[in-house]
Amino acid sequence: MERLRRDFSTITLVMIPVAIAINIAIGQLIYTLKVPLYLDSIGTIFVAAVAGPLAGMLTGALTNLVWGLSGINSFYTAFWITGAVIGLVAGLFSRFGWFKVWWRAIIAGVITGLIAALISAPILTYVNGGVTGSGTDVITAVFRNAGLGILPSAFAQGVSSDPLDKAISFFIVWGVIRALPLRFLDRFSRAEDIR
Amino acid sequence: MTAGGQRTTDDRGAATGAALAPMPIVVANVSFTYPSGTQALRGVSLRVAPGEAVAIVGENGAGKTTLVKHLNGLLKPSEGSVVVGDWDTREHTVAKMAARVGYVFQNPDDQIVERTVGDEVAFGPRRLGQPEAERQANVAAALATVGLTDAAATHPYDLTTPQRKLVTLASVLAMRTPIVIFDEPTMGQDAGGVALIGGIVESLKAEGRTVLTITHDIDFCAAHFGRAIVMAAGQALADGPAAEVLTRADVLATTNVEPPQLVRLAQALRLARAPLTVEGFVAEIVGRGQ
Amino acid sequence: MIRLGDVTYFYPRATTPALAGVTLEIPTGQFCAVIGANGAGKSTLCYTLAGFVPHFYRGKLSGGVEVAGVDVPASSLAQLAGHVGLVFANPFNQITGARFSVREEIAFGLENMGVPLEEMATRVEDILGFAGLRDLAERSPFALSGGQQQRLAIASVLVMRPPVIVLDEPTSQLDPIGSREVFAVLRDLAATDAATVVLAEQKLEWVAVFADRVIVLHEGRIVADGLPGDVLASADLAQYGLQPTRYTQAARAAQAAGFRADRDDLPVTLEEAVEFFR
Amino acid sequence: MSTSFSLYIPRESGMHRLHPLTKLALVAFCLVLGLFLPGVWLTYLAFMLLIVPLAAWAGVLPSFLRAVFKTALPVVISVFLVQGLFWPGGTPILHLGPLSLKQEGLQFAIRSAGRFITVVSSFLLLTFTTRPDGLMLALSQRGFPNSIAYIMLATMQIVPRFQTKANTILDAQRSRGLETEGNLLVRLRALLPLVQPLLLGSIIDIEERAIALEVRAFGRPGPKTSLLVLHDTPAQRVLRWLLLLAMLAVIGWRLYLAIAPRLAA
Repeated sequence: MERLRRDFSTITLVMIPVAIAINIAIGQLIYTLKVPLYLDSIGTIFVAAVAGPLAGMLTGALTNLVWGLSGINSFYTAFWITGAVIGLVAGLFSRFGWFKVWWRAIIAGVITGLIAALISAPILTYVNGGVTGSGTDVITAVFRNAGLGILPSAFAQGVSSDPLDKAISFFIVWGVIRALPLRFLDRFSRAEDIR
Repeated sequence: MTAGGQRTTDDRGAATGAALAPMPIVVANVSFTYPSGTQALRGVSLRVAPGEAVAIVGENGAGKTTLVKHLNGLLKPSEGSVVVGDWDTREHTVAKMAARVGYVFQNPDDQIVERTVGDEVAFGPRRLGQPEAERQANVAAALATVGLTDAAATHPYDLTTPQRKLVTLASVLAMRTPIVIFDEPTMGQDAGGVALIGGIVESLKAEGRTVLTITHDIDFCAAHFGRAIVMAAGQALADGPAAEVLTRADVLATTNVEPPQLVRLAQALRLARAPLTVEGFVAEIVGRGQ
Repeated sequence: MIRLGDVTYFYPRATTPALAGVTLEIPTGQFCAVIGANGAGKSTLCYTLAGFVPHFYRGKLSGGVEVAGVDVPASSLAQLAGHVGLVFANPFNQITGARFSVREEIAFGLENMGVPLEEMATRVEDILGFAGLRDLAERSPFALSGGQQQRLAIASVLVMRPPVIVLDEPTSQLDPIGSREVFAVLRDLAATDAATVVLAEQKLEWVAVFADRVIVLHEGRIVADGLPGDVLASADLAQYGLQPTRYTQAARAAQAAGFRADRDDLPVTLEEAVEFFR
Repeated sequence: MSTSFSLYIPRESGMHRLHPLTKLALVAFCLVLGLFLPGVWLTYLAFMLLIVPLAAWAGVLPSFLRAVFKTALPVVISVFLVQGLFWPGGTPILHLGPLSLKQEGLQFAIRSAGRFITVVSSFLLLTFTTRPDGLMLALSQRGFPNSIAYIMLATMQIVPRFQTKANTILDAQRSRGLETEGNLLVRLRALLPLVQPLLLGSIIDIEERAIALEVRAFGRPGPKTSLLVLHDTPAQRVLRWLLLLAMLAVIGWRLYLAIAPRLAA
């Protein structure tokens, strides 16, 4: 429990809104660059890696809730569970040193992406009718046409984008952690796990 | 960091030939409206000759940054045109313009990427494709100019904010561009830092480069810049020799820009002439036989 | 009353001390300015008085730090809140974001201390007037200019009525207009003598206006300590990486040219310069 | 009033004056209706007979409907196209060249669209009518952790700053020769030099914002008071409990419908 209390110092608390704001800012930067990715959980993964699974989970969940409740895209609100799971899984990978080597970070990203697709599929099916309203729905149509059910097609659509998106996100966070000054890492309870 | 900044003479040869070709800037009747609808520039026309040192002053929101962002193509004019040398900024990406126009941003934390000061200073040169040997010479010279040679292996975020500002300044100097733009270079610097940056401006002028700066530090402007442009409401209200423009209380008053300290003193003492330098002021006082 | 006894401090991983053997006493109600080059230790001194050195920045601190009767290194940051107020350079980072209007942002500190509603409302009202923020009271803190945000940060700390207020270069990120707004509040603060104020500042022209005393820091040591008129006009400022105002420079240069060489009180501000040269 | 990252519109309507928890209960009820009402058409009824009138009562109907339309349209179109035209098997109603609109697909699309619109409009109803800080205060007064309330509110207000920061970083790096226009590889290579400063640069912000919070006694234990005062009425308390019961009833009804056939079989 003591480690849990240390995880939630003021600096971790303050870091979460900054991480969420960065999630949203990067999401829009990617949009302006017209790169076919989301990359909207880099802040979540960064918090999970530096401040632990619980802080990561909270960041992921609240990213979707704030982005959704702000009304800019309330589509995201229902997916707060996915955000929480991404933060939790990233935090666990970090705890077992998967951010220390670049290719392990990428593998962790792929696995997290698969889990995210697995969690999102039922929500997408139940709330959105199995579609996202974006380009990836073409993939859903292909699988539907091939006879797959609504849920499997939603999952297939997720698997076609999430693992790659999360692999790149994990790789970027690995790069950023390597670039952090030691004095900043000292400030965090999980520093020894990641460098 | 000693005042005045040391300038190593041996790097003069290292400057790439093309970089130093004379390159005027022609701003022809430029107007600009942001997507949000606010018009930031209203028909601005000016020409900056190669080697000129120009300071742009004015209140926040007067259009200073908007104007300067047109010079390296970050913003394209809604009307009118901006030509740097023989390049119209509309026909080149910002990254291409960066070979001609260096731009030192106000906040260093909005661009630092690398893990050591040396790599950060090499960021621009590497993007411009400078050959290895030349890049290392330029980086070394730039670090020497800002007095951070022994910090080359340090992490930028282990330095103080004012020092990080010198790192981003060095990263633009190392690009050896014929034109260099500074955005509030002296903000947050101490007296030594201001003197160092002043020395850098002087050395750029000595190399025949064009130097432009946005600044609120009117004394810094008076000390190092021959020409001053006063912006207000998207227009160039005044544009002329600093010694003249910075002493026109009427112009400065309308734009909430405080005149330099010595000008304020000269006006309070009702001196005939408002000198910009200490020596000029003393000559004026002693001359009057007070 | 502030009392520092032979304070030395090393940041984590640092080999040279940020503060080296600093001994200092600041009587209650005094407005003490701290000047020095970047890296001389001004910020470290401010953070030491407010307890963020060592509680937040860790590192090795030795020597005694007592502020208004409280042993700072022995107290927690939560205990020091409301006892030592701190304002620093970046206005945006001092707005918590937890409140949606200037009035409520100011009250945030009192809310955390559980101050009853009626008392909180009147104290906030007084501070709004003092800081000149009354007509901005209902506006969002993020819709303000740099100068207004910095005055909000000062008001948010003043309302907690700390016996000591520490300001670490509050105008270094502001334009001249914003700086003037903040200095107006500082001048009023100096006049009230309600709190002991420690101000780290680079703009010497302003320091001369409201400081009772000026301390010069150089490489973590106090190298000068005296009245503003003497310290700010002294010839050895340059060796500490400081530059006197152009009024002082002009007066010294004029004396070198034989103009009123007998006077020893060189001017620091515009008013003093006008009087010197008349 | 607030330039924060939210669509809240201040109004002097009865709905706005409701206690935040009442509004939360109302919105939760609409959400439950959207998620659990059986059949194809009931969610549309819930939207028309409950959500739209509430938005009208709050005086935000025009911009509310625009927001619902903007958010829901892409998904609704896509669900009709994808599920309607690519439904494996089923009874075709309409032939469009190689594809055919299936009756089952159409029915699923209508049901999904109704559910999605109701869910999205429930969230938007909360956003348009409820001041975020009032909602967080109401929750904090009932034991909701203060730290989470801080995170929600602080995030909403600092997002615009980081959006501007991201654009400034884009300008600064392009001005140092970073090419961001060109083929996908060029743009992908531009990612790290654009994302890294955003995270690296936030270090100082995080440290300073933590210091500012400590200075304001945020870490101090003990009871906290509030300048903002919320007005609650016994009638609203009763209404909240009724809404809770209604939600359970709807969920119970749906479970019953789902389980009953199996029990009977």
